[in-house]
Amino acid sequence: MAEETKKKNLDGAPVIDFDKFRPTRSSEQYRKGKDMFMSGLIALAFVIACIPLISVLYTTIVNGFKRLNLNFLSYNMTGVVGGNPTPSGGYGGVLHAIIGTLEITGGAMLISIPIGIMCAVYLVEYAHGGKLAMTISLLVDVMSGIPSIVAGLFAFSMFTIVFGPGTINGFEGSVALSLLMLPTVVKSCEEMLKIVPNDLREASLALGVTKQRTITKIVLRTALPGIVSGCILAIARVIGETAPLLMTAGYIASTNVNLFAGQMTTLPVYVYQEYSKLSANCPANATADCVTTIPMERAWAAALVLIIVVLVLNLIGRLVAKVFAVKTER
Amino acid sequence: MGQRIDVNHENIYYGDFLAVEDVNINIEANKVTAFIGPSGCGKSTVLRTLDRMHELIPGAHVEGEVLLEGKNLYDKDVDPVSVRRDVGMVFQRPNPFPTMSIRENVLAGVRLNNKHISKSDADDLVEWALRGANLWNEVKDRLDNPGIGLSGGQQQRLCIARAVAVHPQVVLMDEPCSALDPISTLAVEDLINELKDDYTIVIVTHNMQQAARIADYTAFFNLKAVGQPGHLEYFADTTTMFNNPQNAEAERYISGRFG
Amino acid sequence: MGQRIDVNHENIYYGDFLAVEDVNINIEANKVTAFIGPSGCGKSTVLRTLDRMHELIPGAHVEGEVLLEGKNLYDKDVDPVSVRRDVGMVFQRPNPFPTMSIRENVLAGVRLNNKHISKSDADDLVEWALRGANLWNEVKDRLDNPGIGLSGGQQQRLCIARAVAVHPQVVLMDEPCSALDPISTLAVEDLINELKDDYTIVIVTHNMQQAARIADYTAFFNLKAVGQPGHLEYFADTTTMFNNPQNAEAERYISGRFG
Amino acid sequence: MSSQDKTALQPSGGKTADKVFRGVAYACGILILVVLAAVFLFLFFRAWPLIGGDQKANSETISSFTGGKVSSFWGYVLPLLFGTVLISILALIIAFFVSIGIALFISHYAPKSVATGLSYVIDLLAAIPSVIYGLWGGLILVPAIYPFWNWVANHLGWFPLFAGPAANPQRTVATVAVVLAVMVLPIITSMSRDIFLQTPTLQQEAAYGLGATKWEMIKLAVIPFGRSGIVSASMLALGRALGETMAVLMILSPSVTGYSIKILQASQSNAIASNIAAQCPEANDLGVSVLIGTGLILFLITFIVNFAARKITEKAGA
Amino acid sequence: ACGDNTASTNTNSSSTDSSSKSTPISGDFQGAGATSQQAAVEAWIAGFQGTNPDAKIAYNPTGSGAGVTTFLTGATAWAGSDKALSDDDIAKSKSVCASGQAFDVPVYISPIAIVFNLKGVSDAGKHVNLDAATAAKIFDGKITTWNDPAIQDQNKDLKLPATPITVVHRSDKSGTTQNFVSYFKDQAPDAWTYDLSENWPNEVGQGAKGTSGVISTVKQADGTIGYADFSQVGDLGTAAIKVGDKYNEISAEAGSKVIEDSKLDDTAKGENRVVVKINHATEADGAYPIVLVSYDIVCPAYKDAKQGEFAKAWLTYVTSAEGQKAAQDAAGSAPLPSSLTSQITKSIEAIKTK
Ligand SMILES: Nc1ncnc2c1ncn2[C@@H]1O[C@H](COP(=O)(O)OP(=O)(O)OP(=O)(O)O)[C@@H](O)[C@H]1O
Ligand SMILES: Nc1ncnc2c1ncn2[C@@H]1O[C@H](COP(=O)(O)OP(=O)(O)OP(=O)(O)O)[C@@H](O)[C@H]1O
Ligand SMILES: [Mg+2]
Ligand SMILES: [Mg+2]
Ligand SMILES: O=P([O-])([O-])[O-]
Repeated sequence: MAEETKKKNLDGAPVIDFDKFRPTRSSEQYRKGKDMFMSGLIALAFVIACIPLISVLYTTIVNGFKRLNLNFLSYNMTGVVGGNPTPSGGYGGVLHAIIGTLEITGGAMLISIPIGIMCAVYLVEYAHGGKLAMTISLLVDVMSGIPSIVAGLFAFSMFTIVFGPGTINGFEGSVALSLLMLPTVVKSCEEMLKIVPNDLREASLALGVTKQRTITKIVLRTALPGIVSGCILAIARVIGETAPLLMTAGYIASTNVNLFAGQMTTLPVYVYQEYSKLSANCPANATADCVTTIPMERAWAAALVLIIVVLVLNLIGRLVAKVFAVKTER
Repeated sequence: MGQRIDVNHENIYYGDFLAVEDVNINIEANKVTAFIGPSGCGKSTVLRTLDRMHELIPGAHVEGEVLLEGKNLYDKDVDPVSVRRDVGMVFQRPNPFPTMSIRENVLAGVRLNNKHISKSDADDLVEWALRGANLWNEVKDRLDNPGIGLSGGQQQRLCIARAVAVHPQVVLMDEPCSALDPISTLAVEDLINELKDDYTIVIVTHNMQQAARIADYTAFFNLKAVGQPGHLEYFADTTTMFNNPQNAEAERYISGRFG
Repeated sequence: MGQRIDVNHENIYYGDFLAVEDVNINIEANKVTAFIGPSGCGKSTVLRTLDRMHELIPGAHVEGEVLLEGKNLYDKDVDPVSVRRDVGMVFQRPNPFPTMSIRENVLAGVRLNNKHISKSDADDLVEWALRGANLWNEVKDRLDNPGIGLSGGQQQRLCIARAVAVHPQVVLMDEPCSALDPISTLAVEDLINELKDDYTIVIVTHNMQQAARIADYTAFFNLKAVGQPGHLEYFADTTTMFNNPQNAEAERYISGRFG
Repeated sequence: MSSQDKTALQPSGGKTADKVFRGVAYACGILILVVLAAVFLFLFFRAWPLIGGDQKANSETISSFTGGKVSSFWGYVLPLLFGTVLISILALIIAFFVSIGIALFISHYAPKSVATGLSYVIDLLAAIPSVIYGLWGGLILVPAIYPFWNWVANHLGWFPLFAGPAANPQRTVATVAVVLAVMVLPIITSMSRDIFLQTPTLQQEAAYGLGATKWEMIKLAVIPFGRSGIVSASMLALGRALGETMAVLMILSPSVTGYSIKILQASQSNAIASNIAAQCPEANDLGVSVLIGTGLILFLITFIVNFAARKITEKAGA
Repeated sequence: ACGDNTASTNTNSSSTDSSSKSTPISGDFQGAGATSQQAAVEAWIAGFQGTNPDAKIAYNPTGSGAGVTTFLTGATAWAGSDKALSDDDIAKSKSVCASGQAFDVPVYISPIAIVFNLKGVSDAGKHVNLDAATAAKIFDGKITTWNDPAIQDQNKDLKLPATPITVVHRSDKSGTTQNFVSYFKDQAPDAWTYDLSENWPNEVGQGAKGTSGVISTVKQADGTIGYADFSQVGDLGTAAIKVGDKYNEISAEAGSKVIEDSKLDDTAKGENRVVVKINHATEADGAYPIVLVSYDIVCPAYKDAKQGEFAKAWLTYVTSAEGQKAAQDAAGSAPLPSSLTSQITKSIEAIKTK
């Protein structure tokens, strides 16, 4: 019977001269060469990218380290005049800007992460590529292209209309930032949810679990590490925004802890303002403690603080991701 | 007690493509019914309509009736969630939840349905289900390890344990043993034999010896030609099907002279 | 002509975990050798070391020798790429390239070496390989459709076609039929029979009937206990293995009295 | 452990939760539309005086922005648009290949322990604020890169893009594109890395099993799998480059009007976002309308770019 | 609040202060506007809070235009602006002020330096002499090398290299630019034909954002020339400008002199306004004619009387000798000349505090 089937299978099948397809020495050489060449290119890409990246970090650390001390972190900019030291012996600091950055970014997170995740859930779990969903995900793409400055103008006008002209406060900044964060959150959550194998949804639904519980306890749970890292990237994307915050959250030298009233300084705005000052004046009769280059030094130190804040947030995010994902890791 | 399923004039579509045509079948309560047939003839497709799992595929839809103990699963007022709670399913490819330990995987059906279950009850249930799936001895010392750390065969047995832990009325199995070795296969077959006291079992299998061993009834699906819809060619009790089939195609298929 | 493989004192580790211990086996050229044994005993693991596929798993490493026609695959100057060209592989789960058409899937391996292959040569090769995998008639009208559009069984046959299209010296198959129906299985078995004229075949199977039907030699792997390394328990020509095994464990396993 | 008594198809609990959850998800989807509509309407409303207002006042305002060279809105915005797109495309071209290279390096070349560290560094770099890139670009890169661009201008000057003489200091489109490339690089890298890491092992093994080299495996399995992810990452990156304000503002020496592809010369092009930032603080009400009008154009252009990209992805996916 | 840099001697100094004749001001007060004033305002806030420790004052340096716009919404107590109010703004202010219309008084005068970076000259600490026409031609791209006869003739004692000139100008809309080019417009109308604008009018050389951008760009290459607020010059070279037949070097006092020699702008209509028409043609001894005058804009009466009280006290302090001294120390600005004092005082007196 085997003979029979064999004939049947290959009945009419062409006869192949496999020698024709045998690798030649040169083709092998070529492939090997190409493989090595591409490996080289890929490693080179990495090296090339490292140059600016290291330079940015190096510059910031070297320049920022000079003024980064406890005094810088525990004072704001009230009473700082010219290049003169303050009564506390420092030259002003970023306490107010750190508080502002954390509060404003936190506000943006609270707005955009839940909405973003639920929007991604809608797109992946409920919409099944319907027309509305296509429109929404297209618009999410479009939204990711909104220039930050336009987001700032949007929030600014919304608040002036609702709360009266000239309204500037931290929450307004949060709204502007959440507009920028939202598409990033939706996109990355969408990607992460799509990657969750369908097998798992089927397995859960087949156990008679409702869709909501399947999504929250299986799908989102499985995608969680990815979602967390996506949200971290989204935060990273907005925590350094300057332009929209200049017009929505404003700039103030003193500490304001109320997100909903009064201007609030954030670290990037602080960096920009200090950079804009460039140098401070020291009158002819000033003491030796007067430092003309202090604004740039503060700018670099604040930039370093900003990077460190980002680093700490990243670490927290990763830690969270790890704790939740601990079982898949092993 | 298991429940019976009656399928009447069922057509199944993937979008516009009619995948399976006019299926009529009566699946007896507390019996094992096997689906056999060549690849692509629609066995999995029909099976999935028995607990409305096909609805997860966009565009897939059904015409006709599927009656579970006389109640049409496709009636407007029927919630697919409750259908799936009553009709459990085991898949072709093992799919344990990667975020869960072995123990949690077994308990998933109970836990995810928000049922609170005491630790001792949970322990009993886990042991019962894993023993039934012939996995207990291999994993009892590492119940808290992740389920995906197991080998393919072990994973599939874990999935079977997970499905039976919910105590469904009917259990659908889509080639549950295709990734298992003979030992595990035997254990699963024993389990099926044991389960049918309480449940109705429908199993898709490529292994005709398996069908012959465990099934009370066998349904033979066929395909006129590629691209044509599949259909139920012949349905009979297993003895008749394998010893004295009253259908020429079925006989050819079973004796291996097909194609 | 196929080539012989000799495995000497092979230990296989996943990181620190010794998965398989001290394997010694001589795989004859132009013969079919089957690996059988309970789940988790390391059949797949050993198989993958025969074309260095295990190296893809971080931490997996091998001690000992694997000689392909006398040349150690693990010698420093051996390129795993050329090993894998000479030793083809078919996997447990079908894995066609999802972005490629059926035709391109079959040609994928050949294209690596022959950038410019004439259309007629390509057509011939595609037909030859697909016929060999008993898939030609089902797909000949839609060769340009994506490979993942096929049913599971069809996909696996496509993968077999893809592997043989490269015309390797040795073909390793890890439960290639576990997702196939009997008809396709038979066709693949015939293909294996035919291929052994030209190639050496090593096949992992759970189906002992299959091993008995197609293998010239059978290797029985076993596991002392869970968590212990697997090992080669008994190696014999197939007739001896199934009719008159000189090993108590093998006998128990084959007669189904195992576990 | 015997079966519980159950009647068929008991209504299940959690139906309300199911409905509420679905409703919330649906509402959040719709919210995207609402927010975008709000942004669009606001921009349009604020830019309205350009269309419905006193045309003479409009041209006076635009003249005041351009030193009298241009007085029509289109004459003002089109060169800005050209500059914006030029800068962003250059940045994307520079970043794209490098990013894919790094992503592959992390996902498939570097040993696992190294890769974890590297991805962390990349994630961190995505977080470096544009104002810091502005500082770095303006103060460190501009002088440092001059010899290189000067060399390019001297040796490749026949190519119109690199027409010399290279400006010194190099506050040019070329330098800005490099900085923007550095800024968007982590975005493309980290997204494509995530996708590359998700490539099914089965696909990779299939390629290796056919005797593919590592690079061939990547071409056969990794790149096709990651393609849509790469495109969407690039779109995100392009979006960021198009809208980037501070770095351009702090580095580029902009032109007032005119189209130019001489990327090594100063005062040749300007970008919409940074122009808004530069002009807004001193602008009067009508001036703000003009600037918002340019913002609206930027908004529309990102719409078109993303739309086209989506169509490309769809085609590739089919 | 937390982190404030309050001096420990704060209360003592306020009680001994002679100027605290009225009750101290308390409350939250906001201002916004010109970036040029920022350093001075910081000093003024510190000084003002010395006598009014319960006043919380914030100044947002958003830019003159935005500052005025915000002021006209009523959200700020005062605006800082590098240019006087327009008739339009005056009209709009009627709805914001409780009565009357807004007015502007000069508070900050700062000379604008022509800065340059030239090997062998600026790094040797030497000045370059320029007259208005030559400077205008340089900034208009008509003179392109440093050793151009037009420059060399005025600098007989310097050996100027053939280095090409790179002009560096502001790329953003700026009061500094407008004040700078208005000097060319007045003194070299043939060489500088552009309309007066806050935007740089030509495409010569390179633009940079903000004074800081200009300074750092000038520092980055040899042969650059730009203009910037005097306080930001640092160690760059500056040009001495021809006044009469002498070349006067830049200094705060020299800047003050030109204002002293200027008249009020009689085209600025409106009560209480003190707008200076800078006399660029001044021949006053030692005067440096390129200056920026920056104003504070306030209402004569506020809807919230507290704001009025504050505005009055604020301007009084800012324009006082003490306030001007603080600005001079902190920002290197020029003091308001005494010729303006009585005008300013009269206007401030007009602010109603009830
Ligand atoms: N998701 C789907 N979309 C479209 N067509 C499908 C889908 N799933 C299956 N089909 C088609 O429906 C038919 C029946 O497929 P089905 O998977 O039910 O066959 P099967 O008998 O289970 O095959 P196998 O034994 O290979 O699992 C086939 O022609 C198949 O191509
Ligand atoms: N990637 C891996 N990492 C760590 N351990 C592994 C890995 N793959 C397999 N193992 C372990 O190695 C042992 C042998 O596994 P292998 O998959 O080779 O068994 P098998 O005989 O092929 O089983 P099956 O019949 O279920 O496919 C098992 O204990 C398994 O848990
Ligand atoms: Mg199936
Ligand atoms: Mg295996
Ligand atoms: O103070 P300005 O920024 O307008 O020059």
